[in-house]
Amino acid sequence: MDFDDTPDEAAFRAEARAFLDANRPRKDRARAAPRYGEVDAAELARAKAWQARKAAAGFAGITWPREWGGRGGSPMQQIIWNQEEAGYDVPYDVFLIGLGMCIPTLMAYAGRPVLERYVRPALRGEEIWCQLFSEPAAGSDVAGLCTRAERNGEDWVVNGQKVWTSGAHFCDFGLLLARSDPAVPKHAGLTAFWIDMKAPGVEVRPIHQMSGGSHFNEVFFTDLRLADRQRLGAPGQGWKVALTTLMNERLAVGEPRRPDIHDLIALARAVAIDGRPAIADPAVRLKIAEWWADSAGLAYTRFRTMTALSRGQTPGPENAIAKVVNAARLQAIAAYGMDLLGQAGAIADPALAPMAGLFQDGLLAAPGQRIAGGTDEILRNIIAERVLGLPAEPRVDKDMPFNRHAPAR
Amino acid sequence: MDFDDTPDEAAFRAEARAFLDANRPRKDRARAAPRYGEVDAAELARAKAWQARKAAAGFAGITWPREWGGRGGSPMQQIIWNQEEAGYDVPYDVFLIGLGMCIPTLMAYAGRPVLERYVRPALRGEEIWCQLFSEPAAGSDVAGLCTRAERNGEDWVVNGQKVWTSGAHFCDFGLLLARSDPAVPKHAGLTAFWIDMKAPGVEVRPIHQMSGGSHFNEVFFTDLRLADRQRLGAPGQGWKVALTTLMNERLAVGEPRRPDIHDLIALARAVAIDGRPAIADPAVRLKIAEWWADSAGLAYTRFRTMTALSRGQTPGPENAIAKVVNAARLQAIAAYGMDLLGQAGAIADPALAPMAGLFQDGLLAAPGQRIAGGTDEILRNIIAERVLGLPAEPRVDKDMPFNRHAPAR
Amino acid sequence: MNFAFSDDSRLLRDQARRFLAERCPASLVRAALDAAPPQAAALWREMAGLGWLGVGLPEAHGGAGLGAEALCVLAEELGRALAPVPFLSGRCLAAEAIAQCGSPAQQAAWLPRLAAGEATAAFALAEGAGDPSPGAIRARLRNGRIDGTKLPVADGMNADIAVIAAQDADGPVLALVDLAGPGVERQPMAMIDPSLPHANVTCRAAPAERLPGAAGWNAIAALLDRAAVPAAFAALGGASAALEMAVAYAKERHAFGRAIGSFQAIKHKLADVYVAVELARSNAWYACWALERDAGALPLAAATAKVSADAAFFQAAKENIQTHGGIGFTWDADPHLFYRRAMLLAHALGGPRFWKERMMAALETANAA
Amino acid sequence: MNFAFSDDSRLLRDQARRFLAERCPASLVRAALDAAPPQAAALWREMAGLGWLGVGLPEAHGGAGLGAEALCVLAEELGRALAPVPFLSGRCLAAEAIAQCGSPAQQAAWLPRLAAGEATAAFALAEGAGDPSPGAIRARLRNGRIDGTKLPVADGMNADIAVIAAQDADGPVLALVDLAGPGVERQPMAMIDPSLPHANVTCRAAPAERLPGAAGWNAIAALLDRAAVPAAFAALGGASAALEMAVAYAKERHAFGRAIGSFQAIKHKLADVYVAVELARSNAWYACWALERDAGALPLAAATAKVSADAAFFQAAKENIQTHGGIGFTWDADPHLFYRRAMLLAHALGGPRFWKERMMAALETANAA
Repeated sequence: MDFDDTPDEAAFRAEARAFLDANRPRKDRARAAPRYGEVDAAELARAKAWQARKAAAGFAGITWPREWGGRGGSPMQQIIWNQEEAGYDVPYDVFLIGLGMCIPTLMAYAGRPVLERYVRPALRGEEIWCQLFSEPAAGSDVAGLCTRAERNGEDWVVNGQKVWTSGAHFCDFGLLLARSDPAVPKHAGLTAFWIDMKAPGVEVRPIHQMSGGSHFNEVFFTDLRLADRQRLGAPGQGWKVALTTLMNERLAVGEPRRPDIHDLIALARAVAIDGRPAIADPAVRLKIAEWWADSAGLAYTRFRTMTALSRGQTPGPENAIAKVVNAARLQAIAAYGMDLLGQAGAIADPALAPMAGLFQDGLLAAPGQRIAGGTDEILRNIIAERVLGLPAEPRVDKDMPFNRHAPAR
Repeated sequence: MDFDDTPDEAAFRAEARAFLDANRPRKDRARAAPRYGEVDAAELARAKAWQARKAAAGFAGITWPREWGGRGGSPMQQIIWNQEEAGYDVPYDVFLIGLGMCIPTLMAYAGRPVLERYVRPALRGEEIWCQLFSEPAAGSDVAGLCTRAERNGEDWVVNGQKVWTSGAHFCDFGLLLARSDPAVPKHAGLTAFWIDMKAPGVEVRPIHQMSGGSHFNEVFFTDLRLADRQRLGAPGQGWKVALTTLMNERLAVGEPRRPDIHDLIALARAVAIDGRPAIADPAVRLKIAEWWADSAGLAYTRFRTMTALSRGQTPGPENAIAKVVNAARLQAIAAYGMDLLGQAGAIADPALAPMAGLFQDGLLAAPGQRIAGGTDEILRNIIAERVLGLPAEPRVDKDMPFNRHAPAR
Repeated sequence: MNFAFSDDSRLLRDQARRFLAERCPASLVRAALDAAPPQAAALWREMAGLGWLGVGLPEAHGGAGLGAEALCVLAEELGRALAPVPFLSGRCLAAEAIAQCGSPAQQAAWLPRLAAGEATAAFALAEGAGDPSPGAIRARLRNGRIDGTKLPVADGMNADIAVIAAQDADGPVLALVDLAGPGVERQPMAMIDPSLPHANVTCRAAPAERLPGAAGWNAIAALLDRAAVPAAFAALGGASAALEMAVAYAKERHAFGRAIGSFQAIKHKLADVYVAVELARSNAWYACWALERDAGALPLAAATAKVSADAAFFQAAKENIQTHGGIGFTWDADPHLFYRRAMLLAHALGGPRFWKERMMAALETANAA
Repeated sequence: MNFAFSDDSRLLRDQARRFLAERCPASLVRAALDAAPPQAAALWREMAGLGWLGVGLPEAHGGAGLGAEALCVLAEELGRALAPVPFLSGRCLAAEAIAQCGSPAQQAAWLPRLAAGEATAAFALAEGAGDPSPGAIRARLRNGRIDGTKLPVADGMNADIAVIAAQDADGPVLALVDLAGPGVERQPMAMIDPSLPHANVTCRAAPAERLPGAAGWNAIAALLDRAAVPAAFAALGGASAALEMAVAYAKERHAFGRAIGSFQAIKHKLADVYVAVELARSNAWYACWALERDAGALPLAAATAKVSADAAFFQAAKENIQTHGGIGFTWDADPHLFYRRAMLLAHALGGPRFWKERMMAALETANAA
């Protein structure tokens, strides 16, 4: 075991840090908290500018081939970049889904002309991509989706509705999964496409979240025409394409959302219980210790993943672990932070609540974290079935033609 | 709401207390803990003597009809008796299953000659009854049992094996559920009987539990012959009979097993942390407070049940609540008590461990509490389906003839 | 022994539930998130008309002549409906303080008007972060005038008067302040549940009149104990409603070809919520009895009920959202209304740590162990 | 960066696992519940023959020239097999104490014999209820003689010598005592896991020889930190094995016409155990690195690893029994062996509260927050 950089890694880290120092201020935890909310026009512009600058300097798509504008670097370089960038005040990453999930899927299934046209602008932050899988009646059960894609001569015509589309309101293109054959079992009747989000027949309506922002959207398709060249994979192979996309989701291992254990420690130092800092109270210490053990465990699990990645191994279920632990802990830490504030715990006013309302914001965001990108329940299924090898549940719906299912409600 | 006795209730309580004072010493929590273990011959003799004395004084079968030796009293009188008896040092109740479950089932399904012969001796503690339902391959799934009962002329012949039979080694009679027709769906092919545990063809083998004792048994049947008059209910109606028995199980609401919250408080007063009683430590206080809230909630839930019973209502799912909360809390409290003992937590020697090893005994008994009489998982199913009305899981086995099932392992 | 609500109380519950189903639908609560809607004020007046605001107050002063059971039944039903009205602060804290500690003149001046809904009163104890304690009161009462800042104050923007905790020469006291009078400045403030508006109230030499019966911390603590009981019922009502909503959705919503309520992950989660709610219910009932009959048992019973109900409400509210999945996380769906209210209630009279410590102190005092 | 065990360590793991699968089956552990079986002593000798007892000790004194990784790998595999041998007490506490704090003469006298399995040593810190602290040591060292009672002492009946914590004029110290010598009385005592026998050791003016490097509480605490790392690996090994046993049973056992592992109640329970075990594994790995390379990081890393692994082991062990249902609760099935060992390990170096507090103290010192 060795936590030190190799000379090559150290050189790359120094290069990354020099670039970051020259371009961004350091992050300041004590300053106003990142609010869980919408990305406004100004933030979007900042995000695009930052992505363009990273791409120009060779820090976007670090592991991508040079042919597509990447650096052709190693997974360890990507990890080092992520570690370094996390220390700086950078705009909200609106490219995560596009660059982490959509473009890799395109690379696996689209023809060369499509890649020539779309990969570089995406990497430079000029065009943003979203993922259009979930539907009102197909959340956890993605393969239960109803949006129809019907052949019409050489083209396809799409009608239906998607939901929970992150960033659809500022996206240019999207990856669509639709039902092309309702007469076969549910997983067999799907086809994947890429679409232009600005095309006629696409309507985006932001969803107002309980946490205040509108990061997610409903997307409606009314006679949206797609050329057959927008198809990804063969007709009926859409589920396979979707699995490629979802597997790439695992690579995008994120930091835990705030308030995290460090924020709780900061709060416990700042507020008093019986005239002493809360962190001196044995009950508070016990809580912090237990969360610290989990937080440290997750951080070191990420190191295990990085090491595996750097050896060219495919990432395992670590992201399922991280998400299931982080989301529940976020909710618990946020609630406990409010508890430490006593009678003022329910104050959400950022001017009055400690740390600009970070704990109250986190409490309102936590339920979404437990749902979006795989619910707690689905993630436990994934761990149990794909990691531990426990048998799947008997499925009443799996082999039945989709159009003979009871209507999903 | 009124926690005071009515004049009638007060009179009965005084009568009960006078009888108890005259016959038993008060319970002393500080004395050696009840060990989870076997009932030896001396304890069995004490239990029988105490039951005989109660029966003679009219305090056994308080709600049973006078015709069968009961008092013909009210449910509230039974409750008052239970409250009062709990304050005294009485022998282990070996009659709970027989009088609480088996005899009531007999009363519902057996003919008068059977009742004339068996009810009074059971009530006087002269004969003890057990329940023979579970099998090695049919634990939570009781209806999956394999023990065969085959017609042989006027008689039945039983072959097979039961398991987890509480007290079978000291029981005289038992309630048996067996498969009489394997060619029909599992719930439809069962028949119930009462049997003589001393008959040829019945062999009882105690099971050595992880907690040390041998309260449970395996019972083997080899060509056990039963007269048709030992049948309860019609052939194939055994599941219905079993449900009667299991419903009566709910009436037998027990006290939480020890160590309970009171024991934990006693321990926290007795041991020191940093030179002060542990109960002064805020972390300890927080733990105790949370368990206290649950313990009090269960105690008052029992009052709600008692009130419902006293109004002639059938008891609801309260016992499922009590068992699911008590078993998990027993495990948690036992482990936490050991934590308070620090480096001495793992000492199980009753001469050296505080409170005669109550916490260590409880820790070893707790896993059984979470399993016996319905696992945590089965109880949550019962609450979800029977109380909340959530739909059952799809069952692959329910309508298939039993002899076409995959062999249970 | 009889551990159940009286027939009268059950009738009152049925009446309240019908009334609130009509007058306080979720749409009204949702509207109140943005700004106090006129229907909320109308609801309050109608509640006064039904005598609800006078429940438990002396009949001589406009009270309705009903006791703790009625108060708790109403609190539970208002909690179940998430009614955007200041019942807890106005009735259970402020009016209760005047009823318990006010002079006959103060009672005669205010209780009839409060019971009739002609005036409302706020209760101002908190001064920002920290749990209730004598030392946490820094506002000062000198020569009939109060100086200090109180926040959060429920209903502080709207109320006519406030019962304010302050230190005088002898220690903590309660005093009446005219909120529209001189020396009072109020600012609205955002709470996690905006449907019950709160204010930041600053007094600068604001004229104040002591409640003579409220001398010392124990009198204030006793008021908190009394208020904790209806507060627990409010949380219990919210928890029950959130559980019912989750169960209904789990029966109706299908995934993977089955109602999601047939999956053990959902089934057992909701069974756990049910267990928590029923334990909280039993604790709340006992506290109601203690409030009505046994002052000695009240501190422990009230704290136990409050801790139990707040925890059950939070659990029910968060698992209701989880059961709903994505839709449960939207502004336009109802589950977040319960989640917000659960957190508001859990901090309204001091946070969870405060009530657990109060429970332990009472447990040791009662020698109940 | 490279956060993985070396190839050498992986080879050692494979070798150890094969060896223990053969020489330390569950039947041996079960036999050890009643009385130390001869096979356990044979196992210990074979371990010595393989050089395992000298891992991490100086080569000059019979050590095997391997470092912390090897020590941790062995601890994990021995933990996985529930080996009824005193590796933690003998190697990781007593021999470690002599190696870290002994004089050259003491090291030369004892380490080669301990490494060769020719002698065993116990470590006697605890004196009944309470967690490790300077004040909890009441045994006294005066004029080269110890008075006091130590319990529980792992391997105390069998060991030849003991490293005993006592107070001398300057504070806590460690001293070597010949357990077969004068003034020592030992009594076997029942532990929750009888497969690792413990004793109650009373010294009455027993001749003792100070370890010169162990002066003051900090030296003792540093030993506990060092031992906590292999202790965490032992718990991790047990947790992994208990989880694997539960998963295997859940695949095989059928109820209601399905493998019980297809029910979400079982599936999600075991997923939660898996998560706990993997977090514990990561914390243990980091502590192994700190033990090998970074003494400054050790206190926080060791405490974190210990807390995490003990909690994971208890969770895995109890849910393994639960997954097995009735059979899991019998003496003759193996699940209770893990449950007992989990509780023994969780208290062996101080209980969970002690290590959580030690974690917090290190966290504050490290200013890691």
